[in-house]
Amino acid sequence: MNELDLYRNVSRIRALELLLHRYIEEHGFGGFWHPGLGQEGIQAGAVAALREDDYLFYAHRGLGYALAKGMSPVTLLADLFGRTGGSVGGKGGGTVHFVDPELGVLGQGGTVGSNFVLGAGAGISAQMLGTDKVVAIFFGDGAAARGTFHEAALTASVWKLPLVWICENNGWAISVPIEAQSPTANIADRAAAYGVPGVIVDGQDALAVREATLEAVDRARAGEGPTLIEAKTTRIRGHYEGDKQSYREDLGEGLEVPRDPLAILRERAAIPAAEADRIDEEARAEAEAALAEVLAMPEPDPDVVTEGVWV
Amino acid sequence: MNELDLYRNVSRIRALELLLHRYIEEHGFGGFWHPGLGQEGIQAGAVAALREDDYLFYAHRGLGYALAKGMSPVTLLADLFGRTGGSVGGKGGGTVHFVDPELGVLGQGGTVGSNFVLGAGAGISAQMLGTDKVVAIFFGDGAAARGTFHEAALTASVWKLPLVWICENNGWAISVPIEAQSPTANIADRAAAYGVPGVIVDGQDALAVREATLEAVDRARAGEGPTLIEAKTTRIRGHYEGDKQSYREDLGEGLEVPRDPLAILRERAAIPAAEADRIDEEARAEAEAALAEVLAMPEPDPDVVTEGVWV
Amino acid sequence: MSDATATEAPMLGYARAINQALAEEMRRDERVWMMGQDVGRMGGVFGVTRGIYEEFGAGRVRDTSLNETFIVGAAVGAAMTGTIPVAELQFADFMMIAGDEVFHKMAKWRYMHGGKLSVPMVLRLPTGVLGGVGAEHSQSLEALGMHFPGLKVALPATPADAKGLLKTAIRDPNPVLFFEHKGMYRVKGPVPEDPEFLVPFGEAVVRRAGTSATVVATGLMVPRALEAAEALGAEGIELEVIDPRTLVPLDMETIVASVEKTGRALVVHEAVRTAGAGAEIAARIQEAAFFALDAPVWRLGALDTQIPQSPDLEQLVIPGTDEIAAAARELVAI
Amino acid sequence: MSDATATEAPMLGYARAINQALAEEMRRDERVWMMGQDVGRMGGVFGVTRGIYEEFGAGRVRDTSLNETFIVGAAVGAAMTGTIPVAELQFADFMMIAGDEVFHKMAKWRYMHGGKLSVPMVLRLPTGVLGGVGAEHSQSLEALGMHFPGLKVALPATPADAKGLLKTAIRDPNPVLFFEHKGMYRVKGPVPEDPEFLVPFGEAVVRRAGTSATVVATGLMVPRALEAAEALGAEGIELEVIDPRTLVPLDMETIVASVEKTGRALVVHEAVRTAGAGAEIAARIQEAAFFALDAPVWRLGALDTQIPQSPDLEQLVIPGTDEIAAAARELVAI
Ligand SMILES: Cc1ncc(C[n+]2csc(CCOP(=O)(O)OP(=O)(O)O)c2C)c(N)n1
Ligand SMILES: Cc1ncc(C[n+]2csc(CCOP(=O)(O)OP(=O)(O)O)c2C)c(N)n1
Ligand SMILES: [Mg+2]
Ligand SMILES: [Mg+2]
Repeated sequence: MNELDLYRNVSRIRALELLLHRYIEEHGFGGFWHPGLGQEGIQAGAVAALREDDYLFYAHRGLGYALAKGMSPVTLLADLFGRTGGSVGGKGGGTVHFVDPELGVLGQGGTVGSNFVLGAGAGISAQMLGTDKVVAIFFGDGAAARGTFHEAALTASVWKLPLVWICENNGWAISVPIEAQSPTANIADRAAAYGVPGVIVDGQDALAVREATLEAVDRARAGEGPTLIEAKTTRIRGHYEGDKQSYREDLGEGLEVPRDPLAILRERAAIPAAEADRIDEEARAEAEAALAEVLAMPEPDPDVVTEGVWV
Repeated sequence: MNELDLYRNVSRIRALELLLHRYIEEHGFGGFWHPGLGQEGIQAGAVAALREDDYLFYAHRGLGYALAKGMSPVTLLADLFGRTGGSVGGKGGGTVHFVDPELGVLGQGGTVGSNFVLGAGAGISAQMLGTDKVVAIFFGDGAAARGTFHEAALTASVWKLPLVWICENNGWAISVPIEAQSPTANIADRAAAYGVPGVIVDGQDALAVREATLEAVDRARAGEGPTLIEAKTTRIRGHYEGDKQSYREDLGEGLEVPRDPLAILRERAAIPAAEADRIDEEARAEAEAALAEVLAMPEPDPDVVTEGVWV
Repeated sequence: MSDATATEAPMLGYARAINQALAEEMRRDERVWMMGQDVGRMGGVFGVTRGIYEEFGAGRVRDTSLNETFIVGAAVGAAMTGTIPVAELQFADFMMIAGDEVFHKMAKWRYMHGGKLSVPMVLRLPTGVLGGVGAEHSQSLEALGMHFPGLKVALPATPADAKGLLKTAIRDPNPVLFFEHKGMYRVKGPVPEDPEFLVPFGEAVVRRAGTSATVVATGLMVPRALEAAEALGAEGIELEVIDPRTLVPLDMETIVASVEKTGRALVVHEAVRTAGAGAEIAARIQEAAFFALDAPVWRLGALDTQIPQSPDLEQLVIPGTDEIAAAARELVAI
Repeated sequence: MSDATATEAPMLGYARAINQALAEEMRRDERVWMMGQDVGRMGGVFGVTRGIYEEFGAGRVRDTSLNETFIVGAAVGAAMTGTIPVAELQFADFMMIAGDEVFHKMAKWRYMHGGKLSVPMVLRLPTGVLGGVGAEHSQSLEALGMHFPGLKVALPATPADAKGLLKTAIRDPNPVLFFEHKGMYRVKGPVPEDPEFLVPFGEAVVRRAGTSATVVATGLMVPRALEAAEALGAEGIELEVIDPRTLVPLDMETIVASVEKTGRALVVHEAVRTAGAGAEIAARIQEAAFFALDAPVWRLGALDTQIPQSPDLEQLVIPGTDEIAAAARELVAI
């Protein structure tokens, strides 16, 4: 994926973030929306390093992961608003579940950190079936505390499973700051315990994230096992839209993104301002059109509640 | 505890090991007995560094931990054989549960590795009540793979809980060798991920184990947090008495203990052979007398099965 | 009895009532402390523990990370060594993440160790549907607490019971699973201020007297059953609505006495109907009152499906007022 | 039907029958693979998987460490990506260690993701009392599988069913909890060699015909109920003994038809009686056959206590043949 397309994805994610913020402020929202404002560079940058058929287990911080993997904003918003056009058939709501087997988007568990063991399993099947697919597993600094990480990481390393762990370290697990959760300065400092490389990148720099992820993906595909990537970033908004963040002094209620990944990418990729502005404009238009389309979609048929429990 | 008493404890544990081996070979055994033959130096050495009121969460590899903490062999064997004289009132059987609140012996979970989180909790209460008690948590190389270790270690380190983790690395988790379980050469290599000291000691050298543990205990009591000690040893017998070890090439069926902790201690502590022999003799006598006493004890009253479920 | 007392008491929300119980018990006994995700500085994701951290400080109100096995397991270890932890799992569903700690260590440690140790702790479990939190954050899992001996199980359906049962739970020497309904946190009701106000375990309360049929309901189903009963009252059907309040211990005497009077019983809960607490209660009713029954004991519960993430759809999965009324009407007609 | 076929078949142990099913299905479909503690080189701590590693190699027979969340969770991930894992937890109790993986991920992933993915896997669960393995290695937890929709639940009581149900489980596109009784591993019985021998899910089998009362028994309680029935036969009491074989799906038709004939029902399982599968079965029997019942539906199960570590004491906790006979005798006398 070239720089321009990468910029476009960062911009498309940003447009959805801002649009949803505005919409929810005005109309409220049924489920929970976990804004990823400011983390778009990690999501777009890391996914840019994946092959179309590689597997993705995303986190709950927005829609960027799946959008970058190729899912349409219409589908994703439909899942967010629990409409029929969504990938989970209207059962969705909030930032939890969307899926696209063709694109390798395998979903997420509502219990944060459950992706570690499931993702390892996808790696086992890739290894057994010889598909040379790689599994990208996104998670937050808080999720890294789960025992599932430890259990998956030890065996994934010994079995050389084709995994890439991408930690979006935004400094917070809801109200608990990273210092209260991690005895070490970096999540990547834990990599050595698992005999895997630990890489720290600037999460605001989508190109740096893509580079780091490409290296990890190559390593995984070559059968050399997992890599732990820690992308440093900041949670700009509350844990969920509506969170007052009373526990927090470091940031206000604003929407400004310090070290904005868009600005950094414009500069590092030397994208002409006019062109970048045009891309941003297209992204806003895409997002607005998608939302309008979704809000016009019918509510799901009540029968769906009992469908899909068993095959 | 002086060298002679340490030798005595190693010898007392060894005597129980050999006696139980002989007894079970002749008469069989109802529950499961997990022999600790060859690991006596770790159990006696580490516990020798504890204060009488320090807490102990032991592992399933024999009776040595609790014997060294001060419980009587009669009580322990009674628990092993499920007799009334045992500390769990005849509900016991096999190497799982014995308890002595006065001596800080707080028990063990049957699910290996559950001690990590419970032990951390004992550390929290010691911290809250200001008792300056330390918690010793024994576990094996296999148990170290449990997610409970990760979850407990991260928070115990941040909260500076007074814990000492003592890993008896005997190279096996039932039939699975350490290389198939650990991506790193040593379990202690994981300490850095938790921001705690990782110490490797020769598990056959009871004095070295005691030294390492003393340092860790002082550190914990001083409020400086946990230490991870890895004591290298070898599992001489099968996982449980009766395990044929078909999966194993490195060792035979014998009872010889390479690098015997007794021999090493005799030499390092310069204990006159005559005196050491006398101690061994007393230890054998103690073990035999204890077993005889226990086998004469009545079976528990059937009513005990429903006692103690609720307070 | 809570209800008598309750009627003259000031109105308070269910969440505030829990908050009061926590603060009062922490003042009364300094061995009582709290641990959980965001329970401290933030005052809990549902605001239930607001102000507790400010009053009691970081030593007794501990924010943890995403480590459910630690939250429960460490509470067990701290409980057996002289303190009284009140641990919170952010969602009751997370019991399954710490299943070994909840159903083995909490429930069995005392027994396995010959009764020499006890585990005086409370595990607070925000339960039930909230609106859009989905299949892994909306479940009602109280039945599991009945199937693993060693635990006690409370599920308050009113603010007064939320306060009184939690205070009793904290003073109980046994481990208690405390299911607080997160969909009821804002419900208001009279809550006694007396710091010695306790609601005993194992005492069901008759929420409404009636003669046509007995409805045994728990949690969110209590207000729904009462609404249904009011509706049927107009039709001359008088439902007796009983809220057990604790499932372990379970007050079968009150339930059986009612069924012997009415001859009909309907058990209603939000949990999945299949193998839920209602199955045990229904089985025991017919064991104890078979010859007094004029009709089979019926049960209503969640369908054999997951709770959909959609806030609109989730209500279709659990029993509603109309469904309860319809079932009761049909049962009475048998 | 298994039993018909079974009678002309060679005698085989329950553990060997499971071993045969595993080997046959792994030969039939190379997507089938195994994972668990000591299932490979050692052939399992109970010897159930002996020879599988030698035949299929380290790629398809994977020894894991002490990582139950990995064993189950990785199986779920591998199942949704084109393979068919047969994972083993060394003891059924360990489901609680991997509770989130078993009851949330295995059971709900398909539904939560709109039915776009499926989770074709089997979780093998050595269950029940063995003799001296204690409170955390002896439990019967099959009822949990009924309370979490999305799972199927099998509990074979004979070698033939052990083989036939496991083969069906492996071919089922849904996640299956397979409870194999570790106390029955050495029990011998006729086991068909036909590699297409399958025992269908949801078909109960009448193990013994009778007219006096219906006994619904599972797992180890099936042979005990049959023994009790033989004993009572001498007294002119003819028990009809039904083994559901799978709890999800559950064949209530066969059970209800029998109860409508006998008018009396006793449900027996090794699991804790309170909130066990028997509660659901009893509740459903009286819902479906209330007016055919001459007496309440009774249940026998483990006492409200833990399984003591002592091999001598553990039998006092679960139903024995004499207890079953006594209960049936009393029930018939009502
Ligand atoms: C196992 C589990 N514990 C707790 C929660 C509640 N919860 C949801 S998100 C979250 C914080 C996660 O923090 P982090 O992993 O850093 O991701 P972030 O929200 O910062 O993107 C918590 C505690 C959950 N969903 N699952
Ligand atoms: C959680 C859990 N998983 C598996 C088991 C079965 N098991 C008992 S001991 C053991 C091996 C433990 O190995 P290690 O920790 O190295 O201790 P060792 O037996 O070598 O002393 C296993 C797998 C168990 N009891 N608990
Ligand atoms: Mg975070
Ligand atoms: Mg070992």
